[in-house]
Amino acid sequence: MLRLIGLIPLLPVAGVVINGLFGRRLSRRAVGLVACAAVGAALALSIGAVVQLAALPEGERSFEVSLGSWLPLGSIDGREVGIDWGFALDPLSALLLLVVTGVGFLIHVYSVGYMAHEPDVARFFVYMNLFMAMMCTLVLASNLAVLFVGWEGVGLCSYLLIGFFYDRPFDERTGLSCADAGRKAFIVNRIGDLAFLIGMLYLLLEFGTLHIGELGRAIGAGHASEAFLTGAGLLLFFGACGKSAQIPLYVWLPDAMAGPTPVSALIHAATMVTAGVYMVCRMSALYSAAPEALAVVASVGALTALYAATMGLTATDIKKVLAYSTVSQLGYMFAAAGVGAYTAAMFHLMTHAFFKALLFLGAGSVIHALHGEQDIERMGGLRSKLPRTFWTFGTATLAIAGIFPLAGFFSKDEILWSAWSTGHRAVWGLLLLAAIVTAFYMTRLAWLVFCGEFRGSAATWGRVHESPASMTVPLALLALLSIGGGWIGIPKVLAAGADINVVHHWLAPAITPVGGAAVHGAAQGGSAGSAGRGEHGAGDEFGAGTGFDEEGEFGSGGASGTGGERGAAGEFGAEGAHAVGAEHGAAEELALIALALVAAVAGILLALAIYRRAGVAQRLARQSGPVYTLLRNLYWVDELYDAAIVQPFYRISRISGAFDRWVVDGLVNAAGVGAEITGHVVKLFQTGFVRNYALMFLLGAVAILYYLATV
Amino acid sequence: MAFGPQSVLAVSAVLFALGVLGVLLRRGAILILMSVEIMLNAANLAFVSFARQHDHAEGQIYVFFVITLAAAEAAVGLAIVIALFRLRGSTDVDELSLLKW
Amino acid sequence: MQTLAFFVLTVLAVGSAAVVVGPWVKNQVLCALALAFNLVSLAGFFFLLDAQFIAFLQVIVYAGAIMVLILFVLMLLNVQDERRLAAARPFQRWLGPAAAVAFALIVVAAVRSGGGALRYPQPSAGYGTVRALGLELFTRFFYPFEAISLLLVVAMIGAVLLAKRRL
Amino acid sequence: MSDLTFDLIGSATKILVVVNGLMATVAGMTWVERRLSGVMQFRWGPNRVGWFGLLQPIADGIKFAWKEDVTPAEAYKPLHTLAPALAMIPALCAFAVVPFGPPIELFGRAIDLVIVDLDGGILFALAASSLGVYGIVCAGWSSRSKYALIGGLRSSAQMVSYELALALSLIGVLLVSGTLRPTEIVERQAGWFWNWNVFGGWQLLGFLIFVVAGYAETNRLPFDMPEAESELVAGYHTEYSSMKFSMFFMAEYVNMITASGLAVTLFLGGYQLGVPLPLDGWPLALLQVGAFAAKVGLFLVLFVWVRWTLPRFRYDQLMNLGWKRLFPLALANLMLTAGLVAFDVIG
Repeated sequence: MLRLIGLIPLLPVAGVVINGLFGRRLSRRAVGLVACAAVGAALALSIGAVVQLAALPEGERSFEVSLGSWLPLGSIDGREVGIDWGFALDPLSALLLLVVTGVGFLIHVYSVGYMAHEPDVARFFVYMNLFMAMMCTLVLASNLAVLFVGWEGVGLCSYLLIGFFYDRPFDERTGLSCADAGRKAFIVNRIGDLAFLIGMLYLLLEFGTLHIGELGRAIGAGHASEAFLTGAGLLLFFGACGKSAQIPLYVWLPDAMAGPTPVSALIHAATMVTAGVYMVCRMSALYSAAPEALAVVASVGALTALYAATMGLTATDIKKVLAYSTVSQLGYMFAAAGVGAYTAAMFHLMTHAFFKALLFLGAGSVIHALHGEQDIERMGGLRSKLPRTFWTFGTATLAIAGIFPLAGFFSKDEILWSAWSTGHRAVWGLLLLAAIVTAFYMTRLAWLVFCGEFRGSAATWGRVHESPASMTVPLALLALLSIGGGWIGIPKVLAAGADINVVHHWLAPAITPVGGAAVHGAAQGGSAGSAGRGEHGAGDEFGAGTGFDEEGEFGSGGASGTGGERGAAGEFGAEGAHAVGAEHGAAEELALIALALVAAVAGILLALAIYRRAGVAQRLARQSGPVYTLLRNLYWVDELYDAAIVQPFYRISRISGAFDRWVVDGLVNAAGVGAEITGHVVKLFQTGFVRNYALMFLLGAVAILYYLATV
Repeated sequence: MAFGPQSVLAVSAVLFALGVLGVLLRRGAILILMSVEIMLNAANLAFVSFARQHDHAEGQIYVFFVITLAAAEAAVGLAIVIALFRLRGSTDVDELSLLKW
Repeated sequence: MQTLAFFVLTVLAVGSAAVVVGPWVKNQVLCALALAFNLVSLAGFFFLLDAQFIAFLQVIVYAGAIMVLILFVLMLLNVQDERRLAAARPFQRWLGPAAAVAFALIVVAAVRSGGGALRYPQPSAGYGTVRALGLELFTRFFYPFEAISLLLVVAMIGAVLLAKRRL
Repeated sequence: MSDLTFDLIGSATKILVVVNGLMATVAGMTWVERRLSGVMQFRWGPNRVGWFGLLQPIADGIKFAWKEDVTPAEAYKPLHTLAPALAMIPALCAFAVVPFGPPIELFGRAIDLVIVDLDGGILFALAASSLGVYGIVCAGWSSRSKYALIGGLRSSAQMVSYELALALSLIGVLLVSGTLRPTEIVERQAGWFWNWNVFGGWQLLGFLIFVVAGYAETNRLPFDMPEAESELVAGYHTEYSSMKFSMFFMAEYVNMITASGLAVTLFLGGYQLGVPLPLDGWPLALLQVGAFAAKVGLFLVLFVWVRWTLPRFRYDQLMNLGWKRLFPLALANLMLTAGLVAFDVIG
């Protein structure tokens, strides 16, 4: 099975081919069946592969296949450079692969129900399958070039799917149609992708390879200057900002909600938007070697987390609320990666995939039930009508708010802890605030939708109905995942000292922590960083200590490409303060956990307090005055971009357009006229009598023949 | 002038010239086609003569191809003539001077 | 012996060709028959040049198929005799023949001055037999052979498309 | 005397013998045909002239010779006169490559009983038979009569169409025996009759196709479109009379004989007996010539039989049969044979 990973991206392509060619002739159910089967097969194959991977001893849990050379680039300053069409499966990609195919499969099943009343389903599923294929390519890519293919591919699919209802209007505030939304997403992503491409090419020129593993080794060997690495890292990160909707390129994601809800769930919540985070973790070797870049990542992430969350406060479109929440959660992940806790980032990525997909699907179910109504101002009290949706949605809400013991709790808490313990207190603060806000607006959302009085028309109320099984079953499954999904990452302190944090042991080999030190350092939430510091000398002891706990494992695991001897150094650094460090860290961590919980609960209660009784919210809005309008209009960022970038661009375009029309076309026309004049002369030869032509022909032939015979 | 490469080539040249004359002087489309056939055959003759002269089969192979080609050409040409005749009720090429300015 | 045959064939070939070409024969069917005769006499030439296979091919394909086809069309369309040469473009009348003659003369002169062999060498064993040609055709000339077969198919389709009233 | 003169004399005699033999057979055939048709239709047929009307052909010949030779005023004279010859000559030529007996000893020299033993004999036969159409076409065109013209048209189309199937069905045999020289083809079928190509060479299908196509090539029923008397009075020879007509008549029969000869040579072991006998020299040779004659005769009878049994095809049916049935079948046969040869099953 491991050898077959090349097939994983191809299986969905089969679905694409079948539905793409015969979709119009197949029945709706057949189309759905094909699509789900394709993805299901991919899922099965992935599970098989990952199981086999897990069976391998921890050291060599990395498998690569090359489907042959793709871009033989010749030699770049002396080195023979060629890019293979290579796939790699290692713990990191395995995790995301499972998430992608698993969630993807559930969402496909869900879509069968959701799209039941929509026009050309075939096209929809073709795009969806194509997306799955591209996403799998992205995840499995063993070198940046292939990753970029997937990267662009998912971008394309996202564009296609956002604009799926290309003929429908979307946003009355900005007056976008769905097609516009798609275009917006595409263009904004292009900006990021360009940066990504440039960064990629820089790496290629510097190291003569794009293979991620080799890059890691090359960087670890310390050939490249830190400045260069920082630059490359930032470029790549800018690309990630585009794909994962971070400041300043987040604007497309809210509008991406123009797509059908399953799409929002799959692409704009669970998988594609997390590609950026994945990329950063994948390139951990690079980022760990470039602290400045990492700092930028962290700060951007943290800022986005809070910023987007605040915008979520006032949005009234159910899906937009979720969109902002997605942006902010992505901010969380970047923040985690930024403080060096890549594992935490991936962990949160996974749990987030579960509960955010669940939230979207729940929202979809609501919209489905209300026949396309998306404005929460016209919802309410749906709980009685949609019990299943309510319960699952509720679960997800608690999960994202970070209530113990749901998935969100563990991952979020871990991020907070890593931020704190690595000394990024500011990041920690922002994230904590974001957590409160998150809890608040999620509760608001849930309440406005499911509780209180129904604010829509009675007619609608009459027609509300619970969704079919094909939708509710995935909901249920995802609910289970968002409850239990976090238990694979239970921190030590809560496990009474027992080390049952599966995620870390799993991911460790694929991660290069900051300073390349003790791989398992991340076990206690990003203390990897501090362990690294321990090695640098200026370390705070509990980090080093906790880092030390894992040294033994690291020594045996021995999977880090680079940090061998440094790990040892870390060990020495940790030696002394080991005993004190452990429980000191534990106590502090417990305190932080409690704090996070309190924050979440506070947010929830506050929301309830405000929205339980009607009118309170409105009064609040009136009193807060400018703040409210600011939020309501999303800080006028769209308008800002429009004025600062789009309009000038249009003006330039008009000028160059004029140039083209008068100068370029002028030349062309001149050529045309010239040809015409010549034609008027030459046409005299064309008598229309075949035999004259033959005669001319013959004369020419005779002339040539004479020439040949004489000369 | 005895039987030999030169004389045979001369004959083929004469035949070719005759074919050309036909193309130039004849007006019936089919006749022109036939004249073209004559030209092709003159070429064939030259080919075969060369093949014989150099004792090599290639020339004959080319003749083989030319004959096949001629078959194709005749088929299409005649089809065109038929279509033409349906259209204009005659095969006189001088009446087909539509394609001029 | 050969020379005699050669001269006879030459006379026949050129004569029949002249009938086909000469504007003085107005009857197209006659011309077609003359052409058929010309082709057969060329087959005779090929025989003289030890190219048996080609000779047979010439008769079968040219005389047996192509000319029959042409005759068929002539009779089918039942075309009337060709009208006199239009006086519209006189230069066609003298320039054409002049050029043609010049052509022939140049070639003959070139051949003469080229000073090629006056006699054919003794042919090697099995020269011009079906086997010899077959071997060449299916080894060295395999792809041209396939190409030409493709050409035939295309021509066939084209002919059907062109000649059919309604498809 | 020198080889050359001997060869000249030899060929001359052979030609003489063969042509006379053919003519005699033709004469015989006319009688056989009429008698047989009589038998099939419960009537006597010619039985006055001579014993069982055996002299009938001669009587006919005389009658033809004495008839007035009418040429239509509108006809194009030269061709009109030439046409019968054009029809006759290829028919005779085609037979030149058919070996009617084994090589024999004569005056201490080996003589093979075939007029010319060409390397591409089969091709020659095909070429000659393909020329046969000109006679008919010329006749049809030169008599300036719509019946004749249509007859000529039909025969030209028909010939071209059926030559395809004919040639293709031959190729099977050529593949099996790996040569185009008729004598060799016959030699390879020596021994027991299961060595004959039709059995040993798995050429049964090819054989059938060849026979059917042969009927079409010789314009015999059920394919006698060119002279379908019910539609075109007498087709291409409507405007002919007296000896000219009789020449067409003979040409048709000679064609039949040639076709039969070819069929026998290619598929039924030519002059081979089909049973190895402990004989050699003259007696064997005579026997074998006899065998050849017998086989050909069998075919001729078959011709007659078919003619008086089957109704005439409609023209479109004829074309459909030729292009849509025989042609693909022949191709299939060719493929099959090629495969078998390639895998050394045969040949």
